[in-house]
Amino acid sequence: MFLTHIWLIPLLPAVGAAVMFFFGRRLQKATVSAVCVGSIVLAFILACGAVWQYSAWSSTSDNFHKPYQTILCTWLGSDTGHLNYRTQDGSPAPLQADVGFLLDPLSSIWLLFVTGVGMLIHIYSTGYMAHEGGYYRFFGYLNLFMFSMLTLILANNYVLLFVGWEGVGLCSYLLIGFYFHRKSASDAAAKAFIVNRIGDAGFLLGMFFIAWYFGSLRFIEVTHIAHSGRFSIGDPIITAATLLLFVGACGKSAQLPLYIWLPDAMEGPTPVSALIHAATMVTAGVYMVARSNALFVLAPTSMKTVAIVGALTAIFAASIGLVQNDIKRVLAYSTVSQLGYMFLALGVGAFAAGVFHVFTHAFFKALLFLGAGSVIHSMSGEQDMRNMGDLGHRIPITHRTMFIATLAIAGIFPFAGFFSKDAILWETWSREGGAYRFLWYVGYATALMTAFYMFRLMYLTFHGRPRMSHEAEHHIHESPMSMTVPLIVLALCAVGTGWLGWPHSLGGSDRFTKFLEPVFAGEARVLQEEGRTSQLVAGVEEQHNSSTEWLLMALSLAAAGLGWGMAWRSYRHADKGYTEPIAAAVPPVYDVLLHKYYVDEGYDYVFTGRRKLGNVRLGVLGLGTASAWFDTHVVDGAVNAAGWITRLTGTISSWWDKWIIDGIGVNGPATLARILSYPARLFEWGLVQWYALVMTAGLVGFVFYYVYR
Amino acid sequence: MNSIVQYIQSYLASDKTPGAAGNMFWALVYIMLVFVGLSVAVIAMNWLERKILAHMQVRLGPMRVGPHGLLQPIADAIKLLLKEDIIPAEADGLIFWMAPFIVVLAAFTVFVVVPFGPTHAITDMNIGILFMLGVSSLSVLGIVMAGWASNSHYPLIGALRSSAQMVSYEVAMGLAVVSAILMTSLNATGTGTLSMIGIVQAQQAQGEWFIFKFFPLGLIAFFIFAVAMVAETNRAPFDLAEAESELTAGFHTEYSGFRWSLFFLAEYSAMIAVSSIAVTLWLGGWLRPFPNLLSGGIWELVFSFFPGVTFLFFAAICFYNTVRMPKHPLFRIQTIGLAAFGVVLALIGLVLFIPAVSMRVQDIFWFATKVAAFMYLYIWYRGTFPRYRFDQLMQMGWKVLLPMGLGVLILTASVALLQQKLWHP
Amino acid sequence: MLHITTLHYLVLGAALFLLGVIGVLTRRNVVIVLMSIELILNAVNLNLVAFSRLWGGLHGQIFAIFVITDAAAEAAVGLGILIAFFRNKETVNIDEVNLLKW
Amino acid sequence: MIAKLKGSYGSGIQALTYAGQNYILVDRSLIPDLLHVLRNEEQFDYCVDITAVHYPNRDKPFDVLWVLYSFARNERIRVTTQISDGETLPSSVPIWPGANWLEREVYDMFGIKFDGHPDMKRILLPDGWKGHPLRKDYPILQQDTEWVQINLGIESGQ
Amino acid sequence: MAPVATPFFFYLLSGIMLIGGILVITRKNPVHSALALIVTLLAQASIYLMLYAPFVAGVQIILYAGGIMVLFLFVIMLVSIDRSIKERQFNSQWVVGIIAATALGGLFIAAFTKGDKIFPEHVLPMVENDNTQNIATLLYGQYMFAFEIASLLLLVAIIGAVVMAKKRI
Amino acid sequence: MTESDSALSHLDLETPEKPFLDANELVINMGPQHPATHGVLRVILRLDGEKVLGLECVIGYLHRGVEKIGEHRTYTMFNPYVDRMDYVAAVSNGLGYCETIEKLLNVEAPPRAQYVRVILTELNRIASHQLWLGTHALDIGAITPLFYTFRDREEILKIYEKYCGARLTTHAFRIGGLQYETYAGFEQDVRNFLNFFLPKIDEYEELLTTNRIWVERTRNVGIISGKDCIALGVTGPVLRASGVKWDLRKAQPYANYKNFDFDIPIGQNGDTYDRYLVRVAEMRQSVRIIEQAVEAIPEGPIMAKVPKVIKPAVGEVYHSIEAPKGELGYFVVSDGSTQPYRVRVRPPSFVNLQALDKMCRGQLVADVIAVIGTLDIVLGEVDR
Repeated sequence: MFLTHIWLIPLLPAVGAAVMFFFGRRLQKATVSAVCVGSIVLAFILACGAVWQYSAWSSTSDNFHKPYQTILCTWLGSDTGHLNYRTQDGSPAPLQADVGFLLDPLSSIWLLFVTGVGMLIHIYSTGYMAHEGGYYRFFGYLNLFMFSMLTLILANNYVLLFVGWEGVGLCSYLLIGFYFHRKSASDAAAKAFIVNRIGDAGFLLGMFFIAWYFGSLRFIEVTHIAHSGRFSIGDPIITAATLLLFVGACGKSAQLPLYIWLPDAMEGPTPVSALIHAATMVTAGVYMVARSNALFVLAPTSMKTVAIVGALTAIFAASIGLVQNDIKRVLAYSTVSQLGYMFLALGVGAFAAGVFHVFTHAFFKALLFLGAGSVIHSMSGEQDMRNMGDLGHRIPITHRTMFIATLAIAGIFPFAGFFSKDAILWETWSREGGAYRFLWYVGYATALMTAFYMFRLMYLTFHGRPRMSHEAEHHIHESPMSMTVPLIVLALCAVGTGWLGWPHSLGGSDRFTKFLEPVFAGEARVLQEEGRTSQLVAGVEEQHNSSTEWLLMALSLAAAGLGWGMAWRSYRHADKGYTEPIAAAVPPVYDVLLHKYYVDEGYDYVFTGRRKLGNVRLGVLGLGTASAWFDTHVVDGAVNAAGWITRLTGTISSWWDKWIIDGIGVNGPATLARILSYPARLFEWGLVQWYALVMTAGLVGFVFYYVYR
Repeated sequence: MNSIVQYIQSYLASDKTPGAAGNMFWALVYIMLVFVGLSVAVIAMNWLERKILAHMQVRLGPMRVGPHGLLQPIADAIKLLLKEDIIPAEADGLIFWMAPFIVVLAAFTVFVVVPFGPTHAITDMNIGILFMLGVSSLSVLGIVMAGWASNSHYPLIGALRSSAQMVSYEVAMGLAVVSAILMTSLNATGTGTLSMIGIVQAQQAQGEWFIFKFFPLGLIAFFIFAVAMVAETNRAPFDLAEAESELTAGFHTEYSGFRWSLFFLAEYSAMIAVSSIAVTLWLGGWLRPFPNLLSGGIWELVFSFFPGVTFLFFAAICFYNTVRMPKHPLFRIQTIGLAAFGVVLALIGLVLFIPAVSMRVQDIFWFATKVAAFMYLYIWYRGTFPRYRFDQLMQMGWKVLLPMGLGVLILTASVALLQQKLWHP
Repeated sequence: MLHITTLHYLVLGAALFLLGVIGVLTRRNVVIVLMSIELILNAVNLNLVAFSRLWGGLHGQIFAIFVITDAAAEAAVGLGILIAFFRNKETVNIDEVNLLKW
Repeated sequence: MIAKLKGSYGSGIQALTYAGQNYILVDRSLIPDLLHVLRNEEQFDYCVDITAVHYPNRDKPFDVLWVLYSFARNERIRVTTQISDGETLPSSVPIWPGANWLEREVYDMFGIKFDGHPDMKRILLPDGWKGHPLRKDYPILQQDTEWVQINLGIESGQ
Repeated sequence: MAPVATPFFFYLLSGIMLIGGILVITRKNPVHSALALIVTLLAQASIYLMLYAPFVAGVQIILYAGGIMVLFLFVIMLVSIDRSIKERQFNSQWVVGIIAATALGGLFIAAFTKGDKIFPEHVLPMVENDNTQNIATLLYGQYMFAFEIASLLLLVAIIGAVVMAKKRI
Repeated sequence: MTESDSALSHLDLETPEKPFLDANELVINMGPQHPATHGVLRVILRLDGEKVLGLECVIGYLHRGVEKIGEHRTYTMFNPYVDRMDYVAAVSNGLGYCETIEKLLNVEAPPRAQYVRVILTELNRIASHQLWLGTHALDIGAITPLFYTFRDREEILKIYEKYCGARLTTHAFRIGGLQYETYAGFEQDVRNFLNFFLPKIDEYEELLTTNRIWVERTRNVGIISGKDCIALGVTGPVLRASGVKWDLRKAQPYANYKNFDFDIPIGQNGDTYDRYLVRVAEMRQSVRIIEQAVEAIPEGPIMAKVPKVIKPAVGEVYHSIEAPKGELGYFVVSDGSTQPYRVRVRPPSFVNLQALDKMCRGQLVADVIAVIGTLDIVLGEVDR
């Protein structure tokens, strides 16, 4: 029942959104909340039911480990094949994009946490947005986002996934620009939209490659063909396709160099940051790469690119996060950094570990954002950590839940982050016999930084001396129930979800990886083959060198502790005008970090051209300047030259007219000139019907030719 | 001779409309019947509107000409026919002369396809509803011509307003009609029909009037049509082309006498025409109430009594009022007249009890009853509503009814599709 | 009487077409010129439907429907231009349409 | 209030009472200032009426009076001034827009002009009419026969 | 409804059409021209009925007679036509125009006489009752793309007309 | 000066937009004979399409020189003339005139006369509002309320007819009291009327108040703010609908209104709909006043001691009452003779009509009709 009507899950929020857009303006706030939150709660229940049924269904012998697919209809192209194209082997294939839904372990995980976290954030938003204008609009957008996201993760082909992909992009744009009267917000929205377009272009191209190369866009068929062994490892077309797909993922999941929109996206309301820019939408890239794992394992170059980009993003963003002062920006850079971790995991082939980190991250990052939102709420809109401090006992629930989340993200045992992060680090260390070991160091350093900036945030916000103004201090209050309850639920998840992936080395059974095995089974096989062919020690990961793993765990725990300690030392007593330790130690580095490596400025110089480099504009605007210059100097020059020549000829002819014609003939020349000019006049008479007459004459000629041919 | 009789009789055996059967004689007879019936209906409507409106407004209405003013419309008609037919000096004579005929022609031609019963229609076209919409839209031409040819400002503005109004509301109307046509395709073959008779038969086959189909979609579509049809006929509360306090009488300000009465005739027959469309599309046309639920011999019999009973009821009202007439020599003729009228009604009622007659006429009775309900609505609106302002009217047409119509159309289509694809694959 | 063949329709269409052409070529009133264009389009439609009847397919009728659609678009735009033109020049004579821009 | 006004304007103001109603008699020269003061400082924000009385035997034959009301104080006051024939008064339309038609009526009936009025023309009588009917030297049966003949084409309107 | 008395109606209707067409191009007053054109269009709709094309006939009535011609009448009333009625009706090149048209007509006749033989003698039978359905199937199937393009064209035309006719946007 | 400027700046209507290319600014005449101008009002409208850019009222078509006549009649003889100004609220006019002269004579009408005066005046207020409601609704296209209101107004006219013999121009009051004692059963008639009338108000409201079309036609049409009203001297229900709680019956009680308990209904937006609501509410308040007056009507004389020949001392008096249309004021100058030296009438309709331009700018032509209706002017009073 749940499984066959899986289409209801995305439909429910869509209905909610439709209700909001058509009738929202007239509805009471209570009704709006009831409709929107209700639809998500229903969707969550349906999702749970569907996953539960699926697990029962896929454990039957007939359908063992098969994905469940249901196709409602075909919306692009049709069975009669009007939109045919030729695949790479020359055979015609119909371009088919179905409204079809696919449920397998991978999408199950996304389905569960998207609806679950989404539900909590909806509830939270009823409290957070209670006093804002555009209440129905906000919930309409949120529901529309849920619809798009669910379409994205339940799609059974790339095209429908792309529909959801664009849908979430649109909703992200709308929600970032929710306070559209604020210039910065609308700018941030436009920025997010444009940067995402760059990635989407890559994704589209990649999709075309796949359609052309595989003749289908359905995941099941593509995976099947990829596993069939028809393609060699390192096939250049597949490499190109996967690289293009990864460009798309970079845009959506904010990886280098397209990460720049995410920090700016914090202009949106905080629940949006929590839902879209931390927990769900930004993981769409991860989902897409994981979904295409069968292709990626055929392209080692792409895998390496993914791993390296991921690792670089992780440390890059983490280092910026060290010095930011805006509480939401710190979390934003932290998100970028954690997404880097996920890609690192995907790149080294540890898909399950990456997905595991997505799962745990969704909970604790959502919790962090919601906590931050609660802090901002209690501070009446203040976001700068320099003006906070000593909030710990004034908003205890927020403080405690956020502390749990911080422990989780820093990787303290036994909180969720510890397990997922260690799984990634361990896989990075051990995969392919240590080929990626250099990235482990990057990841390790990132872990240290993560602990530092997260505890820096905690101390600056909740401990130290109060640094806010008096009236602000007076207004501090704990948030309402509708906000704190989701915080508590998420805090429980932040503790507990990690235990699903309790590693073997610690005596656990790692249920999570086992659950995902059907999806990544093929991937494991290909990797093994590759390992064999490249003469490396195969099956390192099979041996589970426990002692090494324990050592690594201890090291990362130590890093977390070290970061904590450093933060404690520096910010424990932070008072007004405290000094940043980095600024004190190496001011130039602090400066560079505070300005985010001047990347935005660089883009402004190089790509958009909003700023001049010396005297020259580069980028898009530069192109405009250049063409303007070309127009004034070259084109107009040519025109002027033509004019000059015309004038010259005019002078000559007038001279000729005056001296030669008038000198020679008296009446004849004028008549002659008129007769001579008549044919030319025929074409520019100015009487519209003359043109019609000429056309008719042409028609006469045409018919004449065909009659008396 | 014999062959002519055969020709005449041949139609009676067939189960078709005269047009479909290709029988010229009966087609002509039907045309005459419809024309006469329509004229009578317009006259009756004129009287009813005055009386009902008057009673709504706590007054009596016409009381002098004939008993309870029954002969008033006839007196008016005679007066109008005898009046001088003024054509303004500066008017464009030919067009001024032609305009009312075009309007009347458009309003009457529509009735070619109106199905008063499964066989009681002049003809049945397979593009019936399209034909009706098309021909009724021709009356805009007459209005524009009338307004322009009068060579006067008020008629011109009135004509522009009313034609703009009619053209805009036609769009919403068309959308509502399409959503009803979509419902006809919900059968095994999946093919719908545009034929008026086919539409009613589809309702019969599906066992429900389209107004209840996909509740509330059918109802909304019907509602859109019901609003648009009032605007389409320039009646209150959308009558601002005619009676806006600043436009005297709109496009027919300069008309008088016979030509004015043609406009009057056209307006009322257009009202009947659009009501017929509404009845056909949503209210099951000639079908009697609950034909599927309350079927069987007994119910057939009971329902076949309705026409006769109705006429007897009217006759009873006449007799009651006859008794209540003032006993005064001046009122003697009126009293007798009313009694005679009652007798005529009673006789008609009695004739209608003859099974052969009642079976044949029952369809027409139900159709006429439904149309009459609409006519009452028209009068009711006029007594109740203030007038819209022109911009509000346009806003209503384009910003309310059109989106609603589109939405209903899309929803109807998707529901129909879902019904076919998901629950009955 | 004669049997009516496709050729009859074609001749009728040709006659209408010629009337339209004459109207377009000779009248000065823009409105009438536009109406003559409608005549031409209708002549073409008649041919299309006649051929559709001849070959027993419906493609000709579909083309006729498309032509009617185009005629609607043409009329709307043409009359829009006409109104703009009239507003500026206070005339509807086609002779005065001799600027590309105003 | 009267005392205050007297203090600032001196002998130009006479405060009078009749039948329990207060009114002040003001010198013509004080009128522009005084009306502003009454509107802006004393909150007489509602100009109830402007009218005139004709005393043909007096030195300054016209009494012009403003009836003012203050919403804040719930109090009325009448301001009266005397002017001679042909003398003009400042228009109070900039002070009370509602004085527009009232001043036009005074002009129409008495021939007293107001300087700075946006549209100083007759209001109740037709534009070309001769004479000002509410003056005492205008008999009750008099009419502008010329105007009636030209405009209505009849001999007399009576 | 099988057509009856085809030759009679054909000649009647084509006569109406031709007279209407001549009136369209010769009347001084554009309103009269427009009315003549409406008559022509209605007669043509009837000819469509004779050609077993009821749907096209319906579209012709609704769109042409009911829509486009109303638009024409509207515009004629908006622009004042008094001046143009009093002016010269034909332009300076009317002789050339008529000659060109006559030449074209002659060539048409020549073409018909030459190509008379290419038409099949018997026209195919058509089933009228399915006409609308079949057209719908074709229109939403094979001609889907053209249909969409046509709708786009109409949209553009609407916007264009509004932009041009509106006083200030 | 500066402050008064700022008080007026909101009235400086923005100059109309310049038409694009062609100057098709249309000037049309509405009236003096037009179904929707309630008499012989002529309005010159300056239009851009259907939008009103500005308008000018031309009045005086009904000018009868009432003030001049007053100077040539004795105080008593002039009394019937005032009934002819606002002929739908004749009783109010008479009350104002009689009270002014009484003030001039320094007499006061006896209590019984005061009570009867209040009853008749409030009945008259109801009648005036009914007539307004019916015609206003008719202008906007609702034909039925007209018949309802006329039916109910008939009952009031019947009471008048029984009391003084006239239905419209009643001449009911005399200087110093009443001429006639009330007829037997007067109180019962009034009570019957009140019982009959209260449900009828609900009937009117049922027809209009929640009628969507009525609301759309009247809401946000002809908005005028309280500040503008005061600046333009607009009084009566129009002022109260703009949110100013001001009623002469409460602010400066005359007759014996201070003995009665009633509320002043006010509106918020100052649009046509609010004015409708205010007037309907005023009818209810009038009913309340009459109920109290009928119960408390005392026995006693109906005329004060007034000399046979009325010759007030030299002096001048301004007295105003709250007529159904607004503040109706009389300014009477006495030179000690039997005829008033000068009678000045401050007519509410005349002053209120000035606001028409302000209220109509930027609206559509159809709204002008609604606004003229909602101002409730009577041309007899405007032109006098």
